[in-house]
Amino acid sequence: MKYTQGSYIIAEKTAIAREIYSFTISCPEVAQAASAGQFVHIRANGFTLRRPVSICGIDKENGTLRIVFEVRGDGTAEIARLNKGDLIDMLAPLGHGFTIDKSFKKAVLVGGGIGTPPMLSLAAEYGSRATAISGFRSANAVILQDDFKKFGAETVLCTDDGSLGIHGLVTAPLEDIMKEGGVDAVYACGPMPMLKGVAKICSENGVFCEISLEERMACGVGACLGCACRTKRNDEEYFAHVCKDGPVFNAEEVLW
Amino acid sequence: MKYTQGSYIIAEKTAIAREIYSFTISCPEVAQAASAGQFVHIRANGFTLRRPVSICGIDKENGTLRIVFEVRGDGTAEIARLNKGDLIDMLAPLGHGFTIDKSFKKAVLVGGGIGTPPMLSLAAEYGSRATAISGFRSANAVILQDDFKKFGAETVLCTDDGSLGIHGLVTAPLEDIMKEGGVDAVYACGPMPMLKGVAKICSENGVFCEISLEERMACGVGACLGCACRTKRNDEEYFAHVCKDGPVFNAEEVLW
Amino acid sequence: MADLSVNVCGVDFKNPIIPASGTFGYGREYEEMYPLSKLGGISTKGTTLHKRTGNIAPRIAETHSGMLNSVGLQNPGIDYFINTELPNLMTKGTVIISNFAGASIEECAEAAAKLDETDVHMLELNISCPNVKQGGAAFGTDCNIAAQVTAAVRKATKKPLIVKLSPNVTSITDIAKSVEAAGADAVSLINTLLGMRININNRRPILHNNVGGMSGPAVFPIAVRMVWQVANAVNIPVIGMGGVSSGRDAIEMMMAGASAVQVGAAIFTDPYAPIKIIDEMNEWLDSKGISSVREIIGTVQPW
Amino acid sequence: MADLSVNVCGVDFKNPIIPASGTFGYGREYEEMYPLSKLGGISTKGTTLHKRTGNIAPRIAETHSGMLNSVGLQNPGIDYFINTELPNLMTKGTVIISNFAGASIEECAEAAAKLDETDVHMLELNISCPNVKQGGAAFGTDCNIAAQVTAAVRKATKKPLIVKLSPNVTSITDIAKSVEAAGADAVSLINTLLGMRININNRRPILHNNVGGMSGPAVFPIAVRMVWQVANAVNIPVIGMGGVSSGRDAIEMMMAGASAVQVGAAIFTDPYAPIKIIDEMNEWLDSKGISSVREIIGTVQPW
Ligand SMILES: Cc1cc2nc3c(=O)[nH]c(=O)nc-3n(C[C@H](O)[C@H](O)[C@H](O)COP(=O)(O)OP(=O)(O)OC[C@H]3O[C@@H](n4cnc5c(N)ncnc54)[C@H](O)[C@@H]3O)c2cc1C
Ligand SMILES: Cc1cc2nc3c(=O)[nH]c(=O)nc-3n(C[C@H](O)[C@H](O)[C@H](O)COP(=O)(O)OP(=O)(O)OC[C@H]3O[C@@H](n4cnc5c(N)ncnc54)[C@H](O)[C@@H]3O)c2cc1C
Ligand SMILES: Cc1cc2nc3c(=O)[nH]c(=O)nc-3n(C[C@H](O)[C@H](O)[C@H](O)COP(=O)(O)O)c2cc1C
Ligand SMILES: Cc1cc2nc3c(=O)[nH]c(=O)nc-3n(C[C@H](O)[C@H](O)[C@H](O)COP(=O)(O)O)c2cc1C
Ligand code: FES
Ligand code: FES
Repeated sequence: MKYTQGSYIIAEKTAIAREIYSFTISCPEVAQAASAGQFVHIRANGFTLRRPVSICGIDKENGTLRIVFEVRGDGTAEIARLNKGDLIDMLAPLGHGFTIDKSFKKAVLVGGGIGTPPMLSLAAEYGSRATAISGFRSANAVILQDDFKKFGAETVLCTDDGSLGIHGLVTAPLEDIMKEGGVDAVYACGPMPMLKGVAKICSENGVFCEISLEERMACGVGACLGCACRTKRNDEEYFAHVCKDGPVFNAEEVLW
Repeated sequence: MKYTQGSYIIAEKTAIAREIYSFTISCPEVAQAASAGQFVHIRANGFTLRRPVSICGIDKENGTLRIVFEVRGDGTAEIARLNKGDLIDMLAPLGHGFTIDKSFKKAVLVGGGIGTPPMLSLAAEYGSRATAISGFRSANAVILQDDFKKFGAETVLCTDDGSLGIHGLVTAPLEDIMKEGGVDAVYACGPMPMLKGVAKICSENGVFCEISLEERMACGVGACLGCACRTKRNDEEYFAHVCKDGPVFNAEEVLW
Repeated sequence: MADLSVNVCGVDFKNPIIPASGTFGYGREYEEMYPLSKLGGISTKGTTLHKRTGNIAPRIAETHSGMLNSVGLQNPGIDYFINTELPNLMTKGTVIISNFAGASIEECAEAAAKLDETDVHMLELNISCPNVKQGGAAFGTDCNIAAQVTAAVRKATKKPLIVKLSPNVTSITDIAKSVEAAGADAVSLINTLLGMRININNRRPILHNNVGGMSGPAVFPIAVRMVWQVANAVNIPVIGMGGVSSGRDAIEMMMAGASAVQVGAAIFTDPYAPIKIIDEMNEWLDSKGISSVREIIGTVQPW
Repeated sequence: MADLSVNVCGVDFKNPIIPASGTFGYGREYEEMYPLSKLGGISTKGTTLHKRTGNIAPRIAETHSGMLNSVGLQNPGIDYFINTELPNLMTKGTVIISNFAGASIEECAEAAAKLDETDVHMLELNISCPNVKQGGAAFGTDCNIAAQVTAAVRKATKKPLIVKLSPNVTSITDIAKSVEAAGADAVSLINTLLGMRININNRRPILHNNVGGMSGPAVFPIAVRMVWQVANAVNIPVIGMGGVSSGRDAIEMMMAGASAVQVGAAIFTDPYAPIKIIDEMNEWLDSKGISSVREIIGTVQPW
């Protein structure tokens, strides 16, 4: 099985910040097939299009996936209405995840806002070799810091308004870590300006960098060509598709 | 207040037959204004049009209305998903109810299938002066017979397949009662062929007859002119509207 | 509290929300629920020179996020409207737009002439109702005929004249330009889209008229597109409608180019829809610090 | 188990359900979930003579009970399709319909000539795209141009030729009759309806192309109406589509006059939609004791 569609039981639901929910979903088959950086495509009752949400945690032993999402509009509000014990309709696991190299000694995971959850699935892989830099608007939007620590990752917290952690953008601590050297890979997910900034720092430092992109999707599997994103391959412009060729791309490939 | 729209608590929900539900709704204002033969217009979540359902019982003291409805399609299925304690969105009470004359000594209430519920609200008015003739497809579709008895009404039960009560249509016992004489009024609700038959018997016997009609509705209040029904008034053809001029019409007015 | 007032063809509306013709009758039924003075205006049920009984029922069908109707312009005739309904409506403290139609150019002009002698604020010529067999559809789907009927009506009245367009055309901008050239003071759009549903159990169309006009949230994207195209093609105000069911929808319609917004089918889902939409628009404008709704009209920036 | 097989233009389909062009790619992505042999046929993603990169993103927007797309016919070009995708598809045990388009009559004819040399079962000419040579107006909105492109393509191929019609026209029956006269073996309809959505927060159209094609359950009543009108206007088979999302919808479309049914947007809501629709049709026919789906085609009885 590569991916499948089914209805799965929500084993756990928690509100981890204002309008941000964490679901643990019991889906052994899907958990077995999933890898960090992939996403699930969730049907919201009453809506034509599914909602893509990154995988935040994979527990192959217990057969569960974890997702963390924010209520942004009507579709995510509808999904947030689901409760523990309810069935959630998912098409999953989808897309092309992160390149994980067990030989990497130092991986930096950069998450911005609701781009932080997929970074946690990488912390599960890299443990204490990971440094998670997370940026949020404000103290009350901060999520997942304890979860990173549980995996042994070092955490660096930034807020736009300085209400918690470093006052400012994630790029500042990233540059500091780069200066220290020894970074094998940087992974990032978050708003476009942040990704662009991270990519630039990595390229200047010659460090391997993968980023997870967002685009509006219909099919989620590569059939409709809806989620186009401009990339270059072999120096030629290529309209890649976020759902199938991504959501994870090598930062060098992306045409900003 | 003539009618209003609001969300009201469902105080009681019971399944009284296969796919037939009874809701008791706590809506003091509406119950106060309601009269037998009127209907409520219910919003089904996710649908553009409301669903009209007759008032089956009015308890002005406790401030409740009772409705009984069958799941016929997607809208009624959605309404049936509501549970005790949930809010139900109603525009009510609507339409023009039955003419109730306390001086009537003998009233016959003829209900066919899911047309039976509005007859119960008349049994509440006429008590032991009422005879309720009810017809159903089969024994397992029979509803409300005990409720009629509670109000002191005599009950005559018919089934199409003879699986309970009289084998045959409601018109046979109605003719028998007519022969006995002394009937002041006949009220009926049910499928068109039944209503036509009842109206014919009443006209032949010169007995006052009111029937409750159904038509597809949009507004429910008389504004959209959607629920037209051909009637005659002062010997002229007149397109009346079931939601405002009805649902109750004098049988003589209706152009079949 | 943002300023919601708009001005269309010199007529002041306290807010841009107007129940659409045919969905609000003459206001009597909704006045039981709220004062009509809360509304920007009311577009009355379409009237015709002569009384019409309309189509045989069923006239209503439900569709995904929408509905079909085939009322067929049932109305008591223009004299009844002018003598019995209009005087009452004129006391309600809201702009009254008289929607009317006709089976011929002469009928339309004659109706307009009668309305011209009343106090009604604006006229809305419906050249698009798909239900009328005698030419109702034809007026709105041919540029020349649309222009002819507009010109004839223009001659018959000095009141602000809105021409209401049909979406069932290849190029709604061509029709809009034709009626503008023929003297329309404004255009309103969209009327309903022609649709059909079949009861598969008895193999009969659900509507006795076989086909009917579709409206409701389902048609909203088509309406926004047409309002945007027309607003960019003509120099007269555009009144937008079609599937508006929230304050955000109304804002979107105005950004597309509408100076005011009519609300139809949403009233059937929620009779308070026009009032809620007004409140939601106000809240949204306040939350963005926009002081007047007029500032958003036509402000969408195409890519 | 009712007989679901149908025959369109001499081609046998084991059942009438066909994923619609552009919503199913070349089948590869859905083959991960179910064997393509379960499907009546597949209409492949529209191909053009030359490779096209398509429009800039965003290309997708959601609407009430529907969606907009502005993919812009992204495709790797007809040679890639013929050499790389088609041979694989031809082994799947289902009818393959090659959907194609062009920016000029010559391009369409040339593409058809290339497809004529393959094993593909049927050709579906999409005339909804703009004709760059003749002023950019879509082929599908003018009877003469629609007839011209159909005639040119007809000359280039002996394979069964389906012409796919646009709903964005005043009279779809006129277009259907024109392409029938010009040699089409069948028509399919409807393509998407032009719509627009605006992000009110940044005042930008959601789609980078500003406007896009609407599809999904919202458009179903319009599609049923058009299929019914066209089926009554032409003597060639009609393939119906537009908003079909259940077995009952497919039955309704066939009663309106469709000999087969394509399913598009519903696949995005539920990737198993085509399979479920086939099952539901079968169950419904069985429950009514109808032995063959062919018995219901065009059986709606107008009032
Ligand atoms: C690969 C991928 C992974 C994602 N992972 C997460 C995650 O882990 N947690 C999380 O909270 N969010 C995530 N998102 C964003 C999430 O998909 C959107 O917030 C969500 O689709 C918004 O839906 P809505 O109905 O609330 O908003 P609406 O604005 O009402 O949605 C309307 C339409 O636009 C689409 N849309 C709106 N915003 C986005 C967006 N940012 N990206 C893609 N489509 C959008 C919706 O899917 C829908 O089709 C991810 C997006 C992608 C593409
Ligand atoms: C005045 C009145 C009183 C009624 N009282 C009752 C009652 O007490 N109990 C009860 O079970 N049913 C009653 N009905 C019938 C009930 O309204 C329909 O069964 C219901 O609307 C079907 O909705 P649906 O979504 O299940 O069916 P669908 O077929 O999916 O509905 C599609 C559309 O058709 C309309 N529609 C379908 N059938 C009818 C019908 N028979 N009458 C009017 N509209 C219809 C729906 O309202 C909706 O707009 C009454 C109808 C009217 C007009
Ligand atoms: C039941 C009904 C009756 C209508 N009658 C008229 C009419 O008489 N004249 C007219 O110009 N439009 C009429 N319309 C069209 C509406 O005014 C409006 O253009 C259309 O419904 C689209 O708006 P909506 O989607 O908000 O309903 C009618 C619509 C409905 C639903
Ligand atoms: C994402 C997408 C891409 C499409 N691409 C094509 C295409 O390449 N060629 C074509 O003829 N139709 C194309 N269509 C139109 C569909 O084939 C179909 O006509 C339309 O979507 C209506 O059906 P539906 O409502 O079931 O989706 C596309 C539709 C969608 C949603
Ligand atoms: S969403 Fe369909 S190709 Fe990506
Ligand atoms: S439903 Fe609108 S007039 Fe009766």
